[in-house]
Amino acid sequence: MEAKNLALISPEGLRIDGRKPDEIRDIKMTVGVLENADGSAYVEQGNTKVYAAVYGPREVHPRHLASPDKAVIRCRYHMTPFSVEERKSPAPSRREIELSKVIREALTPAILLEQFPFTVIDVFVEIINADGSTRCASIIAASLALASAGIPMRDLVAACSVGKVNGVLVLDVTDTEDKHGEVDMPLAMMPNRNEVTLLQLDGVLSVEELEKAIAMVSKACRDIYERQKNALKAKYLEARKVN
Amino acid sequence: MEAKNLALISPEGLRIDGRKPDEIRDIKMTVGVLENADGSAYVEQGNTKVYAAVYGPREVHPRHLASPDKAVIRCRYHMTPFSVEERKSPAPSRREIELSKVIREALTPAILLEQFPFTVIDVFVEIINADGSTRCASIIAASLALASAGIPMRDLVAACSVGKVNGVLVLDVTDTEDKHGEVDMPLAMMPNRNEVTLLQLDGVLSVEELEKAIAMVSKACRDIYERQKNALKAKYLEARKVN
Amino acid sequence: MEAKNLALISPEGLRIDGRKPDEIRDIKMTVGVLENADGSAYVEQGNTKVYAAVYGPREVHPRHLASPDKAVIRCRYHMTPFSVEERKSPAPSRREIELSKVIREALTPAILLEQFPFTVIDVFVEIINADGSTRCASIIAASLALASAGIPMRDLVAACSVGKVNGVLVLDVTDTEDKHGEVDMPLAMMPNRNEVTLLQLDGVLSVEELEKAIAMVSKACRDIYERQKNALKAKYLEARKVN
Amino acid sequence: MMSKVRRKQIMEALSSNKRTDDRGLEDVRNIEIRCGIVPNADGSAEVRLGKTLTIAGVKMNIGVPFPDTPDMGVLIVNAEFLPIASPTFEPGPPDENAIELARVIDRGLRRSEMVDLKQLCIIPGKAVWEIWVDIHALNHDGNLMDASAMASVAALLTATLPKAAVNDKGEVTLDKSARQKLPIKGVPATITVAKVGDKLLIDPCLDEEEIADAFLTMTFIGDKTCSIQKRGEKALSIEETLRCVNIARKKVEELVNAVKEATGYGKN
Amino acid sequence: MMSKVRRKQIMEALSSNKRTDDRGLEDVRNIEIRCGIVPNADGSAEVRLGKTLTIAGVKMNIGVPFPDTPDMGVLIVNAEFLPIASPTFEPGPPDENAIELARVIDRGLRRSEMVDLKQLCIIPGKAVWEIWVDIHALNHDGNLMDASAMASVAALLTATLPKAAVNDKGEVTLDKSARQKLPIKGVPATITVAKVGDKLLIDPCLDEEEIADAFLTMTFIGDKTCSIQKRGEKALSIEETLRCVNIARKKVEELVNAVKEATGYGKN
Amino acid sequence: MMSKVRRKQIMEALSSNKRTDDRGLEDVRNIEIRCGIVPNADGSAEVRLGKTLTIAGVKMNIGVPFPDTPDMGVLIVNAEFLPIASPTFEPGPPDENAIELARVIDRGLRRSEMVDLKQLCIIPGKAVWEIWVDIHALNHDGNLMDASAMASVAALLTATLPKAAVNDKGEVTLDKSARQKLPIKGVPATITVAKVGDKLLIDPCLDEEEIADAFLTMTFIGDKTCSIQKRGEKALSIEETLRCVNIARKKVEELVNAVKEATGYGKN
Repeated sequence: MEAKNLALISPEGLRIDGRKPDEIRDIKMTVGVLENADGSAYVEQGNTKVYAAVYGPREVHPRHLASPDKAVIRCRYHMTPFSVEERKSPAPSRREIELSKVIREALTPAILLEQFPFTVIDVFVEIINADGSTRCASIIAASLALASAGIPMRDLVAACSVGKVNGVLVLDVTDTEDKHGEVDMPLAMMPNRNEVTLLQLDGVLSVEELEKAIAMVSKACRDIYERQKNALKAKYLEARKVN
Repeated sequence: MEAKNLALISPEGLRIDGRKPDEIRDIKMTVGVLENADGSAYVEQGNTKVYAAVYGPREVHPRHLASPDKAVIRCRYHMTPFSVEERKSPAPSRREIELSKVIREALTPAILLEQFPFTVIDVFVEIINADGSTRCASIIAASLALASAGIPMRDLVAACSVGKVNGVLVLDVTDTEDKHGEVDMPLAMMPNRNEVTLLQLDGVLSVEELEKAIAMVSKACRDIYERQKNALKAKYLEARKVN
Repeated sequence: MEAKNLALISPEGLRIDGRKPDEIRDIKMTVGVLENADGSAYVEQGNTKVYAAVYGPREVHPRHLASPDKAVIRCRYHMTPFSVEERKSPAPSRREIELSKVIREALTPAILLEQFPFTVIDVFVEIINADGSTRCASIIAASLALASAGIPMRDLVAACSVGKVNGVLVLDVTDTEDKHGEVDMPLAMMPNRNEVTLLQLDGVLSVEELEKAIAMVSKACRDIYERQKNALKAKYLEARKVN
Repeated sequence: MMSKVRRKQIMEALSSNKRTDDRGLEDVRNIEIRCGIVPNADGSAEVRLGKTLTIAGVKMNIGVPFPDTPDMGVLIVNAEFLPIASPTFEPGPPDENAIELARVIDRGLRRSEMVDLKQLCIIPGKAVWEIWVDIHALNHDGNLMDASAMASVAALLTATLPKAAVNDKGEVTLDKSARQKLPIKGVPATITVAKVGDKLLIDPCLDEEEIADAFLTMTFIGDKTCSIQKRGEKALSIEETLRCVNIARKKVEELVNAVKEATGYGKN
Repeated sequence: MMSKVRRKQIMEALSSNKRTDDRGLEDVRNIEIRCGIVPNADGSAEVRLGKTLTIAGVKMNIGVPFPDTPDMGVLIVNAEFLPIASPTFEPGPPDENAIELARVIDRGLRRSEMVDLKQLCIIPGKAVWEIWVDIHALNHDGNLMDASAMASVAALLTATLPKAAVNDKGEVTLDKSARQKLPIKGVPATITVAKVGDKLLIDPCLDEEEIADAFLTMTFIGDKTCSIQKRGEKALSIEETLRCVNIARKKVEELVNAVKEATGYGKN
Repeated sequence: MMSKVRRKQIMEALSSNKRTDDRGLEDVRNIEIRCGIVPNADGSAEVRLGKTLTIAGVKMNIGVPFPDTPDMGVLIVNAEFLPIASPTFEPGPPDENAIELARVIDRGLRRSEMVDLKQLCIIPGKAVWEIWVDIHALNHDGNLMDASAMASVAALLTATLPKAAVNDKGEVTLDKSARQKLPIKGVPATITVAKVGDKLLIDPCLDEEEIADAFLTMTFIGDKTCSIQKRGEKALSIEETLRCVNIARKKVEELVNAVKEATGYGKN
């Protein structure tokens, strides 16, 4: 919680892992990794590693949870006990329950729910290793899983975090930067529509810094968006090769 | 649990808070304080402060809990974590589960349940501050909430506790008197019918003392009963003024 | 967990309680001890004491658990808090959940489930005192309870454990032998069909020892089987006397 | 659910002050108490009251006293209504009925001062004996309350605990070879009176319980009440309430003697 | 569920920048704050925001610090959406909405550094003050978030704690006669802006919440944001997001003053 | 639910001792083991067995030994069958299948004495290493048992722990720069044989599991069995049981070698 006066930015203006402030970590995106799911993806962003799977649209149990107007989305963000520094209990924590909610709300605006009344779409996210920005990686992966499940979408949802460390705004915050920095602010958006679907600020920013941070992270989202499209294209081409 | 030989009765025969043995604390009763509920009341008896709300008669979920003959009553007595000396967990304790049951059974005989088959009447009681006799204050408040919800009743239910401290029978026991005294005995009744709907004894009494205590506390219930009727009348007059 | 080099076999080749290696403890079996159940039995094997009750075939709640082809079997193996050395919580432990499953699977092959579609058969086992081989005593008792409930069966299920202590194979393992010995291996079977319905090995055995142990324990099961039949016969005669 | 025929039988019998099993209104069913049946428990008793069967086990361990009673042992009562005992009982944590039963029995044991908790203090504020009384219903044919109270009392009367001492380092040591009985100050009795129609009766069987209006459960120590609990969905007049107390009072000696007989308490 | 008529009323009012209760888009409902209403709490406040009623209570005890902040007190926020407050609330552990509310308020309190947690350290790494803020909704007519945040802030501003000291043996002792206020560094304000149709409005009532597309909840300390949470099933354009921030910013002073007024904070 | 056509295909293939994916009865599906994929874990391995995917992570911390084994480290195995892995898995605490799997793997690891728990004692009776093995299913296409056992063994073989020492004050200190491997005494293998119709086969895929009568899961250390679990709703004859043991025994070396290969165990 406390800024520990750790040097998170070197005299050369570089971060602990050598990145420039506006540089995101390497991302690896693989679509279609879990055969039982209707859609799935694996995302590795630095040491943050996430599986996402989509089941549905499918029947709802119990029935009274269904809606006659549209599909219901359920989302479960879950961390494996070994994904964090101290083993965590596998039972959902308050943090996981909150993140499940905001991730669901980050995805919902992108999905054409009206096309699937009386059904449920389940989104499961499993954090295999956590090194900061896990909710953003989860949204990236879940968005790919939804698209690969063939669920019609207004746009893909891209996500990235922006932080403030040693007074400098930085993209794609790591665990160390989160713990010892001043600010962590994840944002998700539909880049093609310029619409924000998730925004959380945890730390102090002036309104001017906030505007700058939003501009910076939305640019990063556009970059990630292109990579998401490429990952889907790669899967599509591979599928064509196989068939 | 132990009588600590604390002087709970002064040489003048008065109690720690200056009351005479057969004197109850000031009571403030306000009806209709929570707008969402079908009926509600706030009761302040000394430092014991209680909200009660009634929702219903309304549909039961799940359906198999309904009865074809009569309304089902559910009751939830709950203490806020900050209402007691040591913060308590908000999850229902065994004590709260028992009190929910005996309060429900204290109210049930007064309600004309047969008039509302297939429905449920929910009674929620929230203890904001606990200074003894909370179950009695809860019954007073819940009874007002039921009446103000327009639920037909055989009679109002009044309630009061009687204790024994330093060998003396006293009315309307405080937390200190409960902890350091010898006996706590709450009683609820329908004064107009002279019928007991709750009686719990916690402490040693001879049969003769028991008879005396019942006589004493049922007199106090009649007094509280008048105040309950006045509180309802006040609400009714106020409602007429507004409309 | 550790073999403590305790002398579990005397120089004369006898066990701590004086039994020979291939000797089982005294067993007392009583059928029809709990009047509410459709079938019940009490089994006392040394200091291991077990009640079993069967309710059913009866309606399933919730309905979707029912099967159109056959009865569903549910089983609950439960230990009273005072049945073991250190008081255990009454909530089901992981061990009790596993044993409930394997006991259910030990009984299922013996029951003609197809005769009771859409129903459930509930088997409840309560350990009153645990001194080793509780799952075997549970199966013996549950099997008697099923038969006395009039549920058609392919065969009774008999059960016994075999262990290895100080290098010697022994039948009907006690708590002390389980804790300080090398191996505990419970086995259940339908003796008349020569079929195994439960087998668990906990400890190291060569394949040759394993074969020997299975031969030894299946012989013991046949012995127990005869006693089960006698206990049922005794109940039947008693019932005839009464009516 | 009970049939109308059965209900009518019960009411007809009651109208001539009889029960369907030929008991009078103030007769208890046959009582069988078996003590010491659980070798792993520090005390145990199984009580059969007619067809009602319940078991109580006592386990003791060294614990920490409550902050407001640093010089007293701790007594905890827990009850489980297992699905083995009745087609209407469900698995899961104790419901309101099981919790109420445990708490009523707890208050009876505590307020009767049956066990002298002061003698169970080992190091004031630090170490005391913790007594767990666990009640398990095995067959429910009515009046689990009185049967379970009796089983608890019998289990406590026959319970033994190791001798505890404090060594040089201030640690508690146990001498398991020198087991002794609990310090007992008296034997309480718990009696439930049921109101069925306009009759008051004791030791109701399950069918009587189902059609009863209300119950008054009372614990007596000697000729004094130390715990009362009114239960049930209907009211009792004040006069009926006092009548319940007097009916129960007359049965105390009989029940206390039954427990003394079975446990051998007071014999030497 | 809201009727179509009601929905139409709301939308029509909004089309002329009005609310159905005659408020403007950027008007807060009537605020009533009552402090100190819970004698057993170390601090308490009840906030009425229109018909929304919520209560916050503060309890403090000596606890152990988190390993990564050994020299800081601990702050824990918990919220319960009780069935007393709304026909749609269910009994049981907090659901995702109650958990989100507690965590958003927690971040606002923590990041605003309202309470100087460093001053709540008693023995570094061993003993610190643990502050529990419990929020209970009593009547839900919309915007529980801002009402609960205000109640939490007011309860903390009026809370007092005993003087703690460390004796010779290194034990913590409390002087309950010498109660003092919490060390406060500033007063934050939490403001939610709702998007309904194409309008942005503050302090939504329940009916407005039900038809809103999205919400932006912001906590400010002075003129800086220290916590933001976008909520709701629809999106906000980037331009709308920034507009929300600017709408909220203008209300900070008003809300901070209301709390200062009610608590007397800063008066002496 | 499986279609009748699919069931028929499987049974027809089996009748000529083949599987629908062309495997023989005693052939294991393709095995892929990736170790060290979880930087935050002390050891980790992902195992792909055909389309079945499961991951095991090892975390270690200083804990207190069990009273009856004061000089031994503690090993705890937990398994979660996540809804991500199968349309039939539900969220919530582990069900009987997940619990059984964890306990069977636990017994196999413990009884094989794979990890020398005696070397994990730091201060007898006070401080020992506690090893948590967490298993998470990611895609369930049958035989989660063998895949998870293999992942657990591979994770333990590649796990490292900091050097623990005891300082002057009797406190445990950790040197995180000097990580070392766990003390390993041998490599066990877990093999499940399924009975489908009258055939015995190994490494069943999901469709085969669904129509199987029974399973025998065995763990071997060298040529000895150290754990057996019969599973499934039907019986096995004694002769079949012994045949299962002999089938499994023949596969031990192949599976042990696959794990050694992937982990580099025994290379130096």
